[in-house]
Amino acid sequence: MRINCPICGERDSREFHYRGSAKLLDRPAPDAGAEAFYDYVYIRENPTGLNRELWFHDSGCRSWIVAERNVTTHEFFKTELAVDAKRGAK
Amino acid sequence: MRYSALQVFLNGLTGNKNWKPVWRNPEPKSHYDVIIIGGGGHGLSTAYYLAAKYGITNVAVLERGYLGGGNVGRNTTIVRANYFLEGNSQFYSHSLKMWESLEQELNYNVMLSQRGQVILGHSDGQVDSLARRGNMMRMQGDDAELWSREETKRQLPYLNHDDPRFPVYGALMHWRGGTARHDAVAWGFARGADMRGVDLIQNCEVKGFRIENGKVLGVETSRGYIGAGKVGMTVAGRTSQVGEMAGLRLPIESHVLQAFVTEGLKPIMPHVVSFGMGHFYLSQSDKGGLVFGGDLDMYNSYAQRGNLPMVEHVAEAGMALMPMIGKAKMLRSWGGIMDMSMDGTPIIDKTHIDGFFLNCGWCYGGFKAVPASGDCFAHLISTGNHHKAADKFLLSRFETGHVIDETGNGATPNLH
Amino acid sequence: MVDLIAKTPLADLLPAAAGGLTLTEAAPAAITSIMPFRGKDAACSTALKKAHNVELPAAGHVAGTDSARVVWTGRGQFFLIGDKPASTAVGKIAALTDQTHSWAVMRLEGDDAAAVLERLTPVDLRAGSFFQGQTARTELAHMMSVISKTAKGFEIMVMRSFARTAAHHVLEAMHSVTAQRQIN
Amino acid sequence: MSRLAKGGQLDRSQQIPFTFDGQTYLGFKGDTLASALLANDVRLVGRSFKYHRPRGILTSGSEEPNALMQIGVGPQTTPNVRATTQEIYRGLAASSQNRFPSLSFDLMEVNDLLSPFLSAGFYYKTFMWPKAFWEKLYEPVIRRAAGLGALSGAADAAHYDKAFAHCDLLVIGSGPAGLMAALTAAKGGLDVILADEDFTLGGRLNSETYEIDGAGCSDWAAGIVSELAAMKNVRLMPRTTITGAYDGGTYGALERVSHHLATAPDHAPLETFWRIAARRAILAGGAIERPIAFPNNDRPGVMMAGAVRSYVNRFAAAPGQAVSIFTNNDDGHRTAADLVAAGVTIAAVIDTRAGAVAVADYPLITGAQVVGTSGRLGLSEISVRTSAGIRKIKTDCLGVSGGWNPSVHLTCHMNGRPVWREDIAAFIPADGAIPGLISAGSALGEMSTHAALKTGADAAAEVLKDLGKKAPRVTLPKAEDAPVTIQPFWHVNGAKGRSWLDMQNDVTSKDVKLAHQENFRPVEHMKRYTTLGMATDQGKTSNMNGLAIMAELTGRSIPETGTTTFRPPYTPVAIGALGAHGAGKSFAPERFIPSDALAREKNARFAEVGLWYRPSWFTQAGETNWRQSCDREVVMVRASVGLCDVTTLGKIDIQGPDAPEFLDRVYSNMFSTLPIGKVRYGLMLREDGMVMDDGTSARFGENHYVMTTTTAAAGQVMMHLDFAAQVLWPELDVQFISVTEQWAQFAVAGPKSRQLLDGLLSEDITDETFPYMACGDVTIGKVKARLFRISFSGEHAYELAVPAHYGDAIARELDKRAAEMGGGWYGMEALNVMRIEKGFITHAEIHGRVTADDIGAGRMVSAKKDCVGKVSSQRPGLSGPEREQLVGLKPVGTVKQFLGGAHLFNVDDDAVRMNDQGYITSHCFSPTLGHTIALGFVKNGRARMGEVIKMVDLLRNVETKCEICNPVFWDEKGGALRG
Repeated sequence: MRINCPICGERDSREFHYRGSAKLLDRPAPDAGAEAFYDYVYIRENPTGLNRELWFHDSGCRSWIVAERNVTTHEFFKTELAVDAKRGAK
Repeated sequence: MRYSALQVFLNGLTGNKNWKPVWRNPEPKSHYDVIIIGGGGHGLSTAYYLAAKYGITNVAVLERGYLGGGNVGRNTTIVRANYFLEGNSQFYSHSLKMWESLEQELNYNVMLSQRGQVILGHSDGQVDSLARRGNMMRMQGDDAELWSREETKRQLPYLNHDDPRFPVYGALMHWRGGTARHDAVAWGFARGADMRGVDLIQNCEVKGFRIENGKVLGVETSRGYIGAGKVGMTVAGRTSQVGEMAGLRLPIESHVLQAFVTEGLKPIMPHVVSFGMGHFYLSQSDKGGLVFGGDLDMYNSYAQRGNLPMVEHVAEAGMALMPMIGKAKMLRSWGGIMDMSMDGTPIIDKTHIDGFFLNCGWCYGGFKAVPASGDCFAHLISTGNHHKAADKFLLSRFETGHVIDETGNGATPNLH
Repeated sequence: MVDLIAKTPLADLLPAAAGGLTLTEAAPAAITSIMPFRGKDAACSTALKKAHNVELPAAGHVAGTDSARVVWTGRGQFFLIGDKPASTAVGKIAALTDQTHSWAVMRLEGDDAAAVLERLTPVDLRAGSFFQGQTARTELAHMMSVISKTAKGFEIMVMRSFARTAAHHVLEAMHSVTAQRQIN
Repeated sequence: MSRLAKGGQLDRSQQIPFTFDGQTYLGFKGDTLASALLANDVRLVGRSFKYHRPRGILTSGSEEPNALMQIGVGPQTTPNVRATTQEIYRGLAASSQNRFPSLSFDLMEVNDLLSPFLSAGFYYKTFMWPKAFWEKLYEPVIRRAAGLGALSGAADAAHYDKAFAHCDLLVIGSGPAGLMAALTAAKGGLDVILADEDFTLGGRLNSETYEIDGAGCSDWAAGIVSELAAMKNVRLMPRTTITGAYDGGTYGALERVSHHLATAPDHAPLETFWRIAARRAILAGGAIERPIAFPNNDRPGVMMAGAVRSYVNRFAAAPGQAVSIFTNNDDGHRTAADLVAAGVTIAAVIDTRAGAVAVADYPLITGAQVVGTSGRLGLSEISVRTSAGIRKIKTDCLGVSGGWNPSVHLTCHMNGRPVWREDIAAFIPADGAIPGLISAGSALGEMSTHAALKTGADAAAEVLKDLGKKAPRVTLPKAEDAPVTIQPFWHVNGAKGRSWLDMQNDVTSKDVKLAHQENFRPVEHMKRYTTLGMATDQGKTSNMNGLAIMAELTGRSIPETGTTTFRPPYTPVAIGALGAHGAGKSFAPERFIPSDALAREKNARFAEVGLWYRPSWFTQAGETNWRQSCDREVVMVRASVGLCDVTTLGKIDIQGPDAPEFLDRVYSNMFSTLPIGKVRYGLMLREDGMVMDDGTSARFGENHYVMTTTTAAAGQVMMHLDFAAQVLWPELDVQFISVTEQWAQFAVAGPKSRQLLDGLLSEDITDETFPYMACGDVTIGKVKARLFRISFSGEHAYELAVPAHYGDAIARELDKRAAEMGGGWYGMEALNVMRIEKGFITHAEIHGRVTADDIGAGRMVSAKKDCVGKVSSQRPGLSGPEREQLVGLKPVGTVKQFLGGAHLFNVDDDAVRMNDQGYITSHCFSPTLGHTIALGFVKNGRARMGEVIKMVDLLRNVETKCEICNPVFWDEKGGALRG
């Protein structure tokens, strides 16, 4: 599998560590309460189509990357740096 | 029609003409007391025990593909009861006891082969945690032996004991662990359920549910609407997808686990062996193929296939542990969709929808759980109360903090 | 007065050779990591130009000469490699750390150098794809590494404690490539 | 002798002796083991898996189900090698498999007599009584009979290699389509890899006799190959099977580097497993001929018609003296014509089609079927049924052609299902089944040579356009363009005897009928119930006939019945190759500490700690047991001074205006308030509230900290910081980098530790200048170093960090000074004793399931600020009497033995799960206190101080009464640390 690192370009997926849903970008405010943190830490959409997810280029440039990938065909549609996705989300 | 050596002999004399179909292909009725979604190991065993043990026979199992086509047909067939946390310990112990009488119960040879399942420890710390696990197994009434380095070398001469990268410090042997023929388990339960009046309905995909004021009334399927008093979900891998149709939001991620088999070889490996310093476990099937697997590919997937990095890691771990298998050739690789829960432990529970029951989160340990999962889920569906062997597998445990986390890796599903 | 003697990580292992390929240690006098603080990239480049006559390169690139070379080594991270550590002036606008002793540095040279690395790293380092002045953070046989193109081959950096394993794997690949040239 | 006097791609000057089952034969360079055996009239080569029926060579390619052999003897013997792809070399020793006592007389053939009772799936219906017999009797017998070849049991000593390759275009298969595709693409400027499993490129062109551009097709192929070989942007990879298609244009490939050599050059690998990253790929892997099922069609001598002409044309080896052909398409006639041209007698051509016409001088029987064969260990005669009745024909070789199946396998590796093409009665690849891959030639169902050449060139043109290049003008060479004329004929009906579908797994058409009868009708059920297509050839020559028969039985069409799924690898791949470098030490990188050399001189006994090697203890003269060394080391440290290399602990340099805030958010306790020049112990939680790691952080400046982590969690914490800085709080201006390997760090612990440092450091170290938990820069001669006054041993202690190149030198300097004071090195065992005496925790305690409160550090979760995991740590289930809390345990009864992993119970309770009160995490004999001590977790432990409970270890049969106590066993007030 190949992942297009926004900085290093296309690389073999063995250089990356998969973390999971990109919902981890949106950590609740400290005072958001137990329910919000339960949802953030434990609940997952787990779609069968497009999944927005977090990868870490750990034996490359050590960037955290937000990818959009179809989890049935494994096709990647878009990758961007997590710091940019976060800024975009603001 | 009862199976036995005599039947095989008599039928052999008459050209095997009068073996009967193992199950019918019924058209779905308009209403059932219970509908089980998912014709895999857990769905078929649930239907079987509903009919055989809990007296409910007006049951249908809806399978979108062919019976036994999901994970039950894709796993590495390992059966064991070697868990160390309260909740898991009693459940898998109950399941292993049920395995030991399953052939007689189903009158179907599932080929349960209790040849011993051993986990290796490669540091004093790992041996201590194996001891904690082994003691819990004994406290639960199951068998466990802790082997020293020398004992492990004597018992498992086929491992690499010649200055390996990660020497063996000790091992935990569970003699009643072993393997079973996965297809036979699915077909045995299916035949048993069908004989007792359960309708097994293949090529029937669930499209939605009819739920009115908090009560489930029936299931929309590719073969029309079917009414139901109660609905049980056992669709491991597709739990979130089917759950979403009922408005459930779950602590589940679906991941691909690859498995591999080599060409058939003369017997060389009697036990089931798990390596402690890399993801690798292996056993030899009755047909002579080395069946082995390792870890998830680590990314969400419904593709039932994986990629090369994990194939290579598993093979490298195999060569590190057992260099004698180098000349065995991998014949085939495939993948299943693992229902990874947030603490690595399953969920058998009611839901906020009256009459709608949830059985999921089996990660990659579902095969050995088939008998007890069916028994406990049938118990919950029929009586409304949790079976005592599964009363810790609650959906609410994540909210309350009573998580059951055997690997200790927390809320990262692909690390369980 | 105690006079400690330094010993570089590959001193006992290299140089080594196989066929037309050579592997030698290339321990630099100084390596300083430079990680500019928020918004300080341009200022940092200017400070470096003033102090060391070299500017920050783009991602995946190397700037400067052997006496003062800046290698990109990751997101917002550079190594100044050469005769002197980075001047304190740069320290005001970037996080500096001495990395001189963190890394084992070796040079693989010879016509088949790219074929050797084909056995160790998933990145395409062939002549048509990886040019002098380019560098890659990638995997070298399960280890983190920095691989830069040089005139006659490659400079390979791995963390110090991995020196022995890295040298062993590169040398084995050198022998393997050389031996296969004799098979038709 | 069946070797033809002339012809074949052989080097007749190089005669090669080899042995089969001990008998010596002669072949030529260019022969495969199969062709050489046929040239020596050897037809019986193996035994089938279940009924042990005699088996002969069926094909001339890697799809061979029968001629599987054991190559080589002794520890390095290799099972299940296909004779059809193994090139012979001087001294090659092959032996048949799965037969006792010999190949021609195999006792296990008795199974064939019992076959009525051994039909498909019989084992599901029996072996259930008596229960114990399954493991004691039935299974052992079945297992011994199972499997074809055997492993020696010795470690595989072969050298395997792995490699990565990259290209614009990967061309799979070097037949007419592959050659044209590679040539066109390469001329268009693409970077091309052309791979083929055969040792000679050219594919089927090496087995045909027709002409291309007026030249013999194999000569034409050789010309193109040499043209390609001269092009810089082309890499030719013979003997290389593309084994699998994976995501993103990644392909697995297995190169057989030296299987064809008696002895390979030193260091050369036996095989190399390639990972090829290709922007585009063209599948030109050809097609595989399929048989027709008829009674007793499995005798040695019955072969595929295409294979017969391959052995004659390419290897000048006639598989029989009087060859007959049974075909339902014109291609069978091409074999007959080639044989006539080569002077081989044709006994008869039997064509199922009434209108068939002979294309050369041979006897032809049309509208006929072969309905039986005879000859126990080799074909001698066939029975042919026509409308006029049955006639016998003497023949020792029958070439069968049921048509050709395009090799669609790779295109099914991503669950794509092939598409049915009625005109060629075969499945072809579905469009786009593998992103970036298109098919050409007979793999696409384009069966003629012209069609193959054209679709190969067209495919390359499409790829060139797709990659933004101009397709070069390529003139197609002239070649035959015969249409496919097939009338599907899958199996003979209404004739006595079993018709074989899967020759290796012994699956007959009767078994398929039984599967239908028992309602195992979906093809996946049929396959698993009958094991059709589950042998080493994965159904390459049997799947089609099986599903055609099931289609007939269910009254559905073949496309409606559908196919099972081909999966990687295309042909089996040695685990040694897939796991290259896994064996021995190179399974994982090795990390050595700076004082490794000195430690070995001091007889250190090392243990693996993650990837590191760390000394466990240092054996001195007279010490025979590790406890002697460990106790000595503890007493030494407590009495004078001890040294320990702690370089392996993670060290992370953190700088930036928001460094203080950043640490406050990742640590549970406050670090923004830490004074400069001081160190503080901190806890790091996971977001689910559990403790992830602990360690100290030192502040060297307003915005400059150095964090330490445990050895085990160094990588995890580093990634966690990257996660926090990029995913959670990118607004914070903070930078960090590992400095673990920059500093060689040594613990100097014990009452005389300061005395040892005096004179070594330029600075004056006193309680005032360097109080407990202080840190600062120091110098040793001209070397700048760092000093931390922190202690894991509980002693008055320091950690001295010098730049790592000086590690060896400082270790020897410290060693010299410590020795003068009666001190020396201590290993992890002694460190473990001392930290348990102090109640300090390691990952034995923080094993991922414990909260800060569980280990008595609840107050370290600061109330004044948020941190990762804080909210989740407040969940109701994570506090209260049910939680197991960290406690100390000391023995009170006569038995004084504690064991790691033992469980704890109330004194009067039975040692069963329901009564479980907790477990022991760490234990040791404390020479300081004179008895064993332990740390563990006990339900509501802190409220049960002084209570006596019992430790029970059922595994090792030990029971010890013990008292719950404060986990700090020694120097509770910390006098030593501060004094």
